[in-house]
Amino acid sequence: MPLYPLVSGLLTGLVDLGGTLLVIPLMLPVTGLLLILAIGGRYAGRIVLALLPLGLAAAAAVVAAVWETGDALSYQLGGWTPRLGVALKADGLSAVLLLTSAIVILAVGVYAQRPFRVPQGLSETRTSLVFWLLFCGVWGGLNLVFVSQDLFNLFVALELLTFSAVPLVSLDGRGETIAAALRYLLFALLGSVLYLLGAVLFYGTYGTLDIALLADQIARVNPLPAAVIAAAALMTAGLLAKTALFPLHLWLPPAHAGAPPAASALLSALVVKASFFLILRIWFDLMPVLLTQMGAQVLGALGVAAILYGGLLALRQGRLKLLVAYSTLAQLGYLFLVFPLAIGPGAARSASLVAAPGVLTGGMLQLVSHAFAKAAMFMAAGMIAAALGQDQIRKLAGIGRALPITVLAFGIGGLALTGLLPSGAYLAKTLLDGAAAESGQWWWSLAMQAGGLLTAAYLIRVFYHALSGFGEPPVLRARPARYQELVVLGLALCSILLGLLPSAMLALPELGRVAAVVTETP
Amino acid sequence: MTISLVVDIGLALVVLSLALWIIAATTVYRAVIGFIVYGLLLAIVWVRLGAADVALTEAALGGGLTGLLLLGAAARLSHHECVPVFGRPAAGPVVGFRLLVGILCTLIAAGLAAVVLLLPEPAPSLASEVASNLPATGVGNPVTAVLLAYRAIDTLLEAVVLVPAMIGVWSLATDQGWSGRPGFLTPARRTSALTLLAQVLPPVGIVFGIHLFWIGADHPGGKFQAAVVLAAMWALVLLAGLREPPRVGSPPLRLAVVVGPLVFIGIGVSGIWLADAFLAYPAGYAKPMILAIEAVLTLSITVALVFLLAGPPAADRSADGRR
Amino acid sequence: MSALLDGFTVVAVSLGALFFLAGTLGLLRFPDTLARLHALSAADNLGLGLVVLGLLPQVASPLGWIGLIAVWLLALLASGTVSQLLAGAVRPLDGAETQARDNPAEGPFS
Amino acid sequence: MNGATLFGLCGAGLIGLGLYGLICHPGALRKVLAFNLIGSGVFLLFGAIARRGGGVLSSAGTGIDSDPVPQALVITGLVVAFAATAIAVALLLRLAETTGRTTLDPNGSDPAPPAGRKEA
Repeated sequence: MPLYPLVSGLLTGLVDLGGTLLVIPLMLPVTGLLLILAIGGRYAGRIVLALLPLGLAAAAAVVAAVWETGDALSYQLGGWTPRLGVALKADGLSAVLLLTSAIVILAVGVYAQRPFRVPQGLSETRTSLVFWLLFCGVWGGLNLVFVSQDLFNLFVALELLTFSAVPLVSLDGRGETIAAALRYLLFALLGSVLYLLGAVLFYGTYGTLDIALLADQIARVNPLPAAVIAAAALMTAGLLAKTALFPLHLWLPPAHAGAPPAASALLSALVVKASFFLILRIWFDLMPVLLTQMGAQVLGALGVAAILYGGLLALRQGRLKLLVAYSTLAQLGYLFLVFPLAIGPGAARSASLVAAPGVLTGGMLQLVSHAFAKAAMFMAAGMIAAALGQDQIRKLAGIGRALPITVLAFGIGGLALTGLLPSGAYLAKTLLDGAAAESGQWWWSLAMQAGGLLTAAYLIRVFYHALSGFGEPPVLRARPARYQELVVLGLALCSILLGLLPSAMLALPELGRVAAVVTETP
Repeated sequence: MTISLVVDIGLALVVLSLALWIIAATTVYRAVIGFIVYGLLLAIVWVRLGAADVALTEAALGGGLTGLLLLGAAARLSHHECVPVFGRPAAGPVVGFRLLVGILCTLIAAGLAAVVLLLPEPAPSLASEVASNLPATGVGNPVTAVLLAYRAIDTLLEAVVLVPAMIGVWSLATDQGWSGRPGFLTPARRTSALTLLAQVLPPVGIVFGIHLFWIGADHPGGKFQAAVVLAAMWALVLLAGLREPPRVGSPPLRLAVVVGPLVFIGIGVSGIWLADAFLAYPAGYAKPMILAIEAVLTLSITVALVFLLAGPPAADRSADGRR
Repeated sequence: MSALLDGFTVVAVSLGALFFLAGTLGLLRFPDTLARLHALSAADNLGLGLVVLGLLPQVASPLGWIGLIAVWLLALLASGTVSQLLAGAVRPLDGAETQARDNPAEGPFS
Repeated sequence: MNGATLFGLCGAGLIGLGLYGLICHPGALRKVLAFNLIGSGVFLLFGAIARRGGGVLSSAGTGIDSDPVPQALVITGLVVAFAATAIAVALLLRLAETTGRTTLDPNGSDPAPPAGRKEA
C-alpha cells in the first residue's frame, strides 16, 4: 500500500496552505467537541479516533512549514490586522509544542478507547460522553494557547482549558475528587483573573493586546512604566498559580491523582505546560528585559524549591498515583530554571546580549521529554491500579511478572525523567548545565543533580516493591488490553529516545523568534 | 465638583460598601442578597461609564442569573452549613493570618489604584480605528462590530466555552441519575403568585429578548443580552413548575446548543474561499451573515445558559426520596 | 411651553423621590416583616409611577414613552409577586406561623 | 479626578476586597462570591480604561463615548465568569451532598454537624 507518497502528498498539500494551516489545529478539536455533543456518547470514541491522525498531520505540517521557511507562520483572523484583529503565529516553540501535544493526545486517545467505551446495551453513559467531550476541549484549548498572539484570546483559551480540565478531575464522583476539583477550579480561576488584570493594564498603557506590537513598544521605552511592571508581575503570579509552581501547588497532587488515568496523563503532561508556555511567551517574547531583573532569579529559586519539595514528598507517598503527581511538581521546577539561565547575572553586564541560545532548547527538551514520560507513567500507573484494584506501593509485589510490559513502560518513563543517557532530559540537562557553567551560576546545575538523585530515589522505591516477590504472581482483577500496553510503551520509548534527535533538529525551538536583543537597564 | 461627579462618588461609595457587606456578612444567605443588589448597582455604574451594552449584560447576567444561581445554592447549603448562632462566622483561619492577608490585599489595591492614577494621559484607544472600519462591517453598533467582525474568534470561542462548562455541570450527576431531569430549578411547592408571574411575564420577555437581539446590530443590545433575557424567562417558567426541566439527553436541545457555534465555524471556513481569510465576511454580505450568526448564537447560548442554571441531572423525582 | 413641562418634571420627580423616602422610612421603622412589606410595595410603586410620569415629557419619541411605562408596569408586576412570596414565607395561608419562621431559607427552592 | 478614574479606583478597591474574601473565607460559596467580586473589579477597571479612551468616538457621531473594544471584551468576560460560577456552584453543592462539607480546608472537619433536615 503506497503509504509514504500518500503521507508526503498530504503533508506538502497542508504546507502549501501557508498561514491558513494554523486554523486547522484550532478548528479540528472544536468541531470534534461539537459533533460529540450533537451525535451523542455512543460514537464519541470513534469521532475522536478519526480526528486524532488529522490533528497529528496538521501539527506535523506546521513543524514542516516552520522548518522549511526557517521563520514563523502567521495568520490574521478575519483579515483584520492585529491592532484591531487577532493574529495567530506559530514560531519554533509553538511548532514543537503542537507536535508534542498531538503525539501525547494520540496516545491518550487510543489508550482511553477501552476504559471509556459504551457497553452494548446503552446508547450513552455519563463518563463516556463527558470524557470524550472534555478530551476535545483540552486539545482545542492547548492548540489555541500555543498558537494565539492576542492576550485576551489567550485568556479565553485558558478558560476553555480550565473548564475542560476541572470536570475531568471529579469524573468518578467520589467526595475527595470533588473537593480536589473545586480547589483546582478556585486556584485556576484566581490565576486567570490575575492574568486578565495584567492584560487589562497592558491595554490601558499601550492600547493593544497583540504580543508583537506590545513587545515593540515595551522595547522602546527604557525605564518601564509602573503599569507594565505591575501587569507582568500579576500575569506571572496568575500563571504560576495555574502551573502549580512550589508555593501555589496545593491543588495539583489530589487533582492529578484523583482523576482517571487517561485524564491525569493529559493534565500532568500538557495542561500544566500550557500556562508555563505563556510565562515563556511573556518573559522571552513580550518583555525580554525582565530576564535581567531579580524576578528571573526568584523564578529560578522557586523552581529549585519545587524540585526539592516535590522530590522529597514523592519519596514519602504511599500511593503510586500520588507519587507520580508529586514527581510532576518536581519536574516542573526544572522548567523554571530556564529564566535565570537565559541571561545569567554574570553575562548581563555586557551591553546587549541575545538570550543564551542553548537554554530555550534545553527547556523545550525538558518539557517535551517530561510530557511523554509523565503521560506514559500515569497511564501505566492507571493500568497497575486497575489490575490490582489498589495502588499502594507496598502491595505492588509481583506486578512485574504479572504485567511485564506495563511495568517496563513505567520504568522507561521513570528513567527518562532521571535523565539517563539517550533521553531528552539528559540532553536538556547538558544544555542547561552548559549555560549554567558559561554564566557562572553553578548552583542551578547543583539543583539539577539533586533533582535527578531524588527522582532516581523514589523510582527505585517503586521498582523495589514492583519487581520483588517470589511467590506466585498476584491475581489480576482486570488485565489491560495489549494495544494499551504497547501504546504506553511507545510513548515511554519516545521520551527515552528523544536524545537521539539529529542536532540540526535542536535549532527548531529557536526558529521564528525575533532575536531577543536585551539591553541592560541602567 | 460637578453634579455628575457627586453622583459618581456616591455610586462608587455605595458599591464599595455593598462589597464590604458581601465579605463581612455573617451568613452566606445575607451575602448573596447583598450580591444581587451589588450586581444591579454595577449596571448603573456601567451606564455612567458610557458602556450601555455592558450595562445590559451586567444587569441581566451579573445581577440576575448569577444572583439566581447563588440564591439557589445558598438556600440548599443552609441545610448543611452550621448557621452561626451569635453572628461569629464559621471557624476561619487564625486572626493573625487574616490580618496579614488583609494588609497584603490593601497593598495590592493601593498599588492598583496608583497604577490607575498613573495611566498615560492621552489614553491609548482603538475607538477611532473601530469607527473608521465600521462601514466595512455593515454593522452600526461598534461593540457588535468588535464582537462579530474584528475579534470574531473570541465570540466563537465564547460560545464554544459554554459547552464544556455545561458538560462540567452535567458530569456531577450520579450514574443512575444520568437519564433524570436537572434538579436545581424544580420548586418545593407551587405558589399561585409565581404561577401568575410565569404566565404573564414570559410573552413580554420573549418579545423584548428578540427585540434586544434585533436592535443589537445598530444600537446597544445583541445576542448575549438577548440570550440572557430568554434564558431568564425559561428559568422563570421552570421555577414556577409550569414545565418540567429539559432532559439532559434530549437530542433537539443538544442540537440547539451545538448549532450556533457550528454555523459560525461553517461561515468562518467559507470565508477562507469567499473572502480569503478565516472568519472574514465577503464584501457585500457582512451584515446578513452577522445577523444569521447572531440569531443562531442567541438560540445556542439561551439553551446553554438554562442548562447551566438547571444543574446536574438528578434521579427522577419519584425515585428521589429527598422531597 | 417647555419651561412648564420642565417644571412639571421637577415637581413630579421630587414627589416620587419623597415617596421613596417614605417607603424607606417605613422599612426602617415598622416592627415586623408584613408591615414593612406593605410600606415598601405601596410607597415605592407610587413613587416610581410619579418619577415615570415626570420623565415622560423629557422623552421625545413615542417609543420612549412606551419603554418608560413598560418599566413601571413590569416593576409593579415584579414587586407584587415578590411581596406575595415573602408574605407567604412569613405567614403561609394555612396560618401555620411557627414552621416557616425559623427556617427563613425555605423560599421557592427547598 | 473624572468619573472614569474614580470608577477605576473603585475597581481596584473591589479587587482588594475580593482577594481578601477569597483567601480568608473558609466557606466555598463565600469564595465563589469573592471571586465574582474580583471579576467585576477587573471589568470595572477595564471599563474605566475604555471610558478614558472614548472621547474620540463620540466625535465620530455614534454617540457612545467609550472605547468599544474593552466593552466587547468585558461582555465576553462576564459570560465566562458566569460559566465559572455555574461550575463552582454545581461542584460545591455536590460536595455538600456527598460529604456534608461546605468548606475546603483539608482537615475537612465541619465545625458543627450539618443541621438536621426538617421534615418539609
